[in-house]
Amino acid sequence: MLEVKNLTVCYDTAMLLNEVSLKVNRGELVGLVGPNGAGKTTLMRAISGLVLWERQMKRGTRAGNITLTGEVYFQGQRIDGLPPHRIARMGLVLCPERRRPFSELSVEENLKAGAYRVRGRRAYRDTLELVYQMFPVLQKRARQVSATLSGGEQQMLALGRALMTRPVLLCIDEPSTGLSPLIKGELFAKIGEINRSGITMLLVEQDVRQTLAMAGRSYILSHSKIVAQGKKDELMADETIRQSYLGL
Amino acid sequence: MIRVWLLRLYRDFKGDILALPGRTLACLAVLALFIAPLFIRDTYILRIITLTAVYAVFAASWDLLSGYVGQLNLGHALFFGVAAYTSAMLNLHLGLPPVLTIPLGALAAVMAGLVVGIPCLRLKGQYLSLATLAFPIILKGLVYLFKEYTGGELGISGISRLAGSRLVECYIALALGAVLCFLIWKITDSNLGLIFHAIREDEITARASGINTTAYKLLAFCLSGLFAGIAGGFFAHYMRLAGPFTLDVLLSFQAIIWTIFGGITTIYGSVAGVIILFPLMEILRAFPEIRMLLFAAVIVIVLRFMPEGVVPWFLDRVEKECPRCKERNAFTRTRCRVCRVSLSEREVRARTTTRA
Amino acid sequence: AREEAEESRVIKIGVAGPMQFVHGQHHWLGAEMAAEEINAAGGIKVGDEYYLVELVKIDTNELLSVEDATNAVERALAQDNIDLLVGTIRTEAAVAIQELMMDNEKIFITCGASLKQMADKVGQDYERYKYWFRVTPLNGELLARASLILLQYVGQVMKEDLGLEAPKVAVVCEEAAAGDALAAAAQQVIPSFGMELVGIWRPSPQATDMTAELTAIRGAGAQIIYTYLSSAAGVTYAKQWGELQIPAASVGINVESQAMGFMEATDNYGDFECSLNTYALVEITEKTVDWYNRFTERAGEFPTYNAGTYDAINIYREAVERAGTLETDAVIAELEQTRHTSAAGVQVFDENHDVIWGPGYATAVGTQWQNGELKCVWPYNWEGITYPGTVRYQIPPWVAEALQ
Amino acid sequence: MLANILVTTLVNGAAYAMLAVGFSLIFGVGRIINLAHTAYYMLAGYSIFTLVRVAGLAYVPAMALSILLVTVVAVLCYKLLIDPMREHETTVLIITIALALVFQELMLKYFGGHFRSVPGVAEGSLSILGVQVTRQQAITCAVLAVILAAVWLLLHRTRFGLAVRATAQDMEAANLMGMDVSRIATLTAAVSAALSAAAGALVAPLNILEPHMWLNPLTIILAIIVLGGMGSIKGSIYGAAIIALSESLVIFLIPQGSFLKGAFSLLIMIIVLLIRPEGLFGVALEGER
Amino acid sequence: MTAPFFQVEQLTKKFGGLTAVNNISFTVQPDEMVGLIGPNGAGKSTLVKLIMGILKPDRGSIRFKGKELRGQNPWDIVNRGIAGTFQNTRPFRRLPIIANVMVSCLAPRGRRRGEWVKRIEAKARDALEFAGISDLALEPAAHLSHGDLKRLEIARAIATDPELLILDEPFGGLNPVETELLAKSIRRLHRGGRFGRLHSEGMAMIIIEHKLSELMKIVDRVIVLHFGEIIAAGTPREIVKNPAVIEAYLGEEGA
Ligand SMILES: Nc1ncnc2c1ncn2[C@@H]1O[C@H](COP(=O)(O)OP(=O)(O)OP(=O)(O)O)[C@@H](O)[C@H]1O
Ligand SMILES: Nc1ncnc2c1ncn2[C@@H]1O[C@H](COP(=O)(O)OP(=O)(O)OP(=O)(O)O)[C@@H](O)[C@H]1O
Ligand SMILES: [Mg+2]
Ligand SMILES: [Mg+2]
Repeated sequence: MLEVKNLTVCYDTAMLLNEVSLKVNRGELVGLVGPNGAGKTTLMRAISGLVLWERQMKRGTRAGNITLTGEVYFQGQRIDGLPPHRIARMGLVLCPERRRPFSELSVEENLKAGAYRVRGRRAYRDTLELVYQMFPVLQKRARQVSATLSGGEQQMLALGRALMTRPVLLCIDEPSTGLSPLIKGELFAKIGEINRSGITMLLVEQDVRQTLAMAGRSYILSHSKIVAQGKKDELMADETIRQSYLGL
Repeated sequence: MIRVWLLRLYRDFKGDILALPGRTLACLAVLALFIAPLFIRDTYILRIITLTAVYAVFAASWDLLSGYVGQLNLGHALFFGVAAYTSAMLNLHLGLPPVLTIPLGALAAVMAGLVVGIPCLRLKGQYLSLATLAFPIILKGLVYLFKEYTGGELGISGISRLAGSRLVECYIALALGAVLCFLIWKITDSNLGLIFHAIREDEITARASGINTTAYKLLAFCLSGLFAGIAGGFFAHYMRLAGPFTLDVLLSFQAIIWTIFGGITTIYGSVAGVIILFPLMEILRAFPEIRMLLFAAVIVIVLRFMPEGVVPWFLDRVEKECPRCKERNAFTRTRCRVCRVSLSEREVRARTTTRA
Repeated sequence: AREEAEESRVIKIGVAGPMQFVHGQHHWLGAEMAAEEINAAGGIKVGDEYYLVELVKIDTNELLSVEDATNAVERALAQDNIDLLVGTIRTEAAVAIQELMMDNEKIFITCGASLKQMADKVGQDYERYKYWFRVTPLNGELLARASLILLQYVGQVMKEDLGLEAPKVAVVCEEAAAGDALAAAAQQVIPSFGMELVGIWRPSPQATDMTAELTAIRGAGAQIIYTYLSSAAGVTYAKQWGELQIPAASVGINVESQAMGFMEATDNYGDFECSLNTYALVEITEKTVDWYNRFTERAGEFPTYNAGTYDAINIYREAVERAGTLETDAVIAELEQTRHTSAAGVQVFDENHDVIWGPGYATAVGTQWQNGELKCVWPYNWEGITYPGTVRYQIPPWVAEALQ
Repeated sequence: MLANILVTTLVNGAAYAMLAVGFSLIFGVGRIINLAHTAYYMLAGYSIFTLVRVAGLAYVPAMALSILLVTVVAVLCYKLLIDPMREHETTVLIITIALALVFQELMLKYFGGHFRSVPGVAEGSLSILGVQVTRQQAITCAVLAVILAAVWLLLHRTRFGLAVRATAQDMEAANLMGMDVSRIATLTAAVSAALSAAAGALVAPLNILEPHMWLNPLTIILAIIVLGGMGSIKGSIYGAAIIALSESLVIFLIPQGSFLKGAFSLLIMIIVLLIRPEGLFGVALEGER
Repeated sequence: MTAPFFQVEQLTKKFGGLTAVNNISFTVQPDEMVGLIGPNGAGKSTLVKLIMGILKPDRGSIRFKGKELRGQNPWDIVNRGIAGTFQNTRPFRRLPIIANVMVSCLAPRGRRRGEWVKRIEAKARDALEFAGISDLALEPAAHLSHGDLKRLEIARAIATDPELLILDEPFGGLNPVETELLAKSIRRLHRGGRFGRLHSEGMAMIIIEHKLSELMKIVDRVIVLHFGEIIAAGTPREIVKNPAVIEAYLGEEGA
């Protein structure tokens, strides 16, 4: 469903991704783990078109000196070079790092904004119901301005908003940060559920143990490169990987 | 002793100035500005040079407040005007000489900085900008209201001249301009400048870092007022007139145009902006009908392609930043002059896990 | 060498004004007419040599920037070597330019700015300011006097025609230096005219809307509005005055109403606006009608006081010819002796180098738009003067109707 | 007197609000201080003038055509000059000033520094509460009400409006939701310019046409926007009312100081801001971390 | 009896109808390391903001070394000796990391020990080293990844040389390896192990964290917040067994 071939991203003099290749098949839940600053977020942004969009926004300055080479295919169609909103409309949706709510809009409006592309009131209602069911707190806070939510609540909102778009492939960047253990447990259960309901997922997570357990396959990104990939057992089998990257 | 000192100076000069094309050019430009008047007897050109120097200080002071501290001031002419009026009144009514009236005028501008700064402390971002826009207009209203003292629309004329000849005035302006701009630049380069940067970037974080943002913002208003005030006082004595036009919205806009054209948050950018744009406006007198049109068009077109201003754009062409130590190097170099790292290679940024 | 001789026999006259605007265009046209006439006649005769006049157009942009104006003049002084400067309109700029010209010890004949203090300076510091003269318009104080007499006359007509006892007067006086003199004078004099003052409004010259003022004036029950408006506000005022049918005759000074485009600018609502003026199509002097027509034809505009550059240059020519030299002090001495018959009257300078007003001198005229035509309505039996061609003031019909 | 003050406030406030609402849209929602906003207003005025007085069109088609024309010009300017600079807030500021100057000079060049008047929809005056107002003013009030309602509905009741507000908060996140941020921004700019042009059609006939006519209303609408709170349509109305009221008060109560009306209304603005730094209806996120 | 080192008394903060912090009282001793936990939206971050002076409490008092902090400006509080990190990182985006930290060193408290301006950079570097991002010192903060931003936040806080350090989710965005390392450093900091030239004494700490396994290892005492109220307090061992806490916060598997 998603195929990344030799993706290289450079910001001015810094190389953030170095010949990264990765594949996500339909219905899979793929994990992506790695240390801080490895380039996980950058990879997600590149796939969803934000890197190129950033280049366009910052053109004419040094910060806009961004190069992106390599190919990205989504459902057989080449998407590197497409603007992010087109990619999002194709069903590849990113739930961004640091949550990024529309801060002055209320929770409900945020969710409505998520459903921007969804046609029909029925579909909207159903998804909204689903999200509220998943995160009851959001319903309680529906009228609150989203910037004033607590960290965890914002995280839930970000996830809910991403789900509102009815994605085909959902990329989630660090969904569990800031969630209490209770909610976090539930969240992972839900993610698994969502995945089983037919939404393919690419999951970036810091909780390596959980991720590896849930994901069919996982990639390890370090130093801007994919250093290893495989099923949990395969990765765990390699002693160096286990110690230096997974800490298990 | 002296030789060692001179040698040191030479080494610094070579290392810090000649090594970078931007700095070399700036030095040459300043040198040229200082030498040129000696050969020019044309009072008109002397006048342009003088006013350029005055406006350079004015623009730089705007940059200090707006570019560094982020208090985007749309009414900067207030400081200019307050100082111009104060200097003029002191000179005319009390007969004080310009050496006294200009500093006193600047002091008045500092007060104006406080008067504007205190109410503006609570305001943020665009609210602040638009509020500052109001102050010169309000003051202009007061100028008309108390015309016995301010001369109303006519302003205060007939104040004394700075010096006997245009040439001397020109040199005073140049010296003052060079010293003040350098001073402003030094301020922004110091710890104080760092705090200013911090306040601009994020006031709340600055507070959480233990910075008394209130005091520093006020300080910035006062400092900016001080420098703009010196420019204003000088201007009044040079024109021998302080009128409501020193409070014009368009004068405030000028400072902004100059600075942003040259490059905001750089000080040298604002100075360069004045040095380019002010004489340009005079050169365009050759086309009186479309002068303003050309001027505006130049700004639009230039900024369209150099959104950060002319100077940063230029520096980006002639200088490269070392990816590792962030020192700047002339574009001709292949290795960094400080850390010797290759300038053409891309650095892989990410690091391994084991840290802390 | 011959060429050099030719070249040296040129007098350069700077014409300063905001050339993009009507004011500056009149400055320029007036000067151009004068220069063409002089050159056609062979030039200015200095001693026994003839000097051609060369005009230097100085676009001062003064309505927008005073500093820019001084730069432009300095440029003309330093690079074009002008011998004489005529023009300027905005008071602030005129003052700055006056200082600059005095620094450079060059003759400066103001045509446009009416500030009295400019002349006072000549009295205070003759040595410094002797290079300064004014041809048009009258200074602010005289304008006030003349326009108040115009007001008195209109009041008289109102009393006669409508049987009013003591007409109520509202004063609308722009917040400008010249306006101060008028406001002060109006306050003192209006009661002595047998009229009643109901209020003074001082809008800003930049005002873009006057409905509030006009509504207030209507509320105050005014029957005459005495105006001093020298800026664009005058157009707004007149338009809204007509459109709102304010039941009060409007008289005084409204500079914009002197322009030919006034009717169009006010969408014809400015009809019956009456203002003091410098020129009118009546026989002020024997020169007036001819010159007025020529100017109108050329400019497609009625001459305003800014066109006084024509007179200024001619006055200068006469002075130079009488002096027989271009030496400044001698020329100034002759200028002081000027007695020049111009389209505006007989121009004589007082001891402050300001133009003298009064019967037999430049009197100024009152003009009124009457059904879309600009007519001269004053002097009408004032001090025995009625210029041939003058008509009686007409009360605006809606005012007459409302006050009957 | 009271009736006079109230009616004057109403009609002038309507004219101001008319100018302010479009500005508020692009300022509050697009985060662009578009100082060329009133220049569009001027352009519309000149365009109507040309179409009616020179080309001989009737008023209403001229008005429609002008709004269209100005919108096209504004969108072009936005696309070519402002959009590429959006990251550089201050540069946008200057570009818009320069744009306004360009328009000013172009008008000066083609129409000269003459004063002209724009024909209005209706001529003459009528009486409200015993206060005479021009028909044009009355019409402006009515149209303003319609426009305000329309803009409010657009922003708060349509998908487009939601997208506009979301884009204003976080462009990147908006992108991820499938919103075409650049198209949305362009449309916002277009609507804003159209509103400005509509103001040109309605308000310009009240005043006169000249190439510098953009500068004065600019400071007034800036004051209105700040008073009302960024991006709040309701705020623009209240802001306009407060400014118009303070001006009327000056004129009616201290006629000698009429020239102070601008300074006084700005003073009011500053006082309000001191009490409510985020404007009357702005959102304050105190202590947001 | 001497006044407690740090004391919060009956602190209350309401947002409209919602009471985010409800009548909370607790104390912290100078040698203590306190964990603050609670479900999402319990009011933990609000409490931090109240202490740091960013929000104004409706009621109650906050005392530090006997002095009332309520009503003080945020910078005064920092200069008294309390530093905090916040859940949402907000760095000075365009400034280099080192400059971000130097700003803290420039605060009156940072300079307290008569250090010169010249040493400020060295001090800032020490703080960066502690947080583990000294190799990025010259990068602008806008370029940092999420995890590194959290580290920067910590560096910024400790550079003010506090006596009480409040960390709001310091481990958020770090992976297990990194969490463990950072936890160790924090522990060392608390014990007064010298980090660089900055500290000789340890500091008291309040840590808010959802990663319990790490938190419980390092803290002495845990306070549990729920709906703005303290529902339990005690040693980590007690807390994980507390049924109320399990129900509200830990869930079955978390326990
Ligand atoms: N604009 C930029 N210019 C230069 N370097 C950058 C830029 N943005 C990010 N980086 C660097 O690229 C690296 C990768 O960042 P990225 O955000 O992708 O990491 P990450 O794997 O998501 O880390 P984390 O787990 O902390 O979120 C980081 O080291 C960061 O410093
Ligand atoms: N300005 C505000 N207006 C209204 N409600 C607010 C405001 N700020 C916070 N809240 C609410 O107060 C509650 C407490 O928020 P707080 O940020 O303190 O939670 P927290 O304990 O830090 O949660 P988390 O673990 O998710 O970060 C939340 O429910 C939040 O929605
Ligand atoms: Mg990341
Ligand atoms: Mg929190």
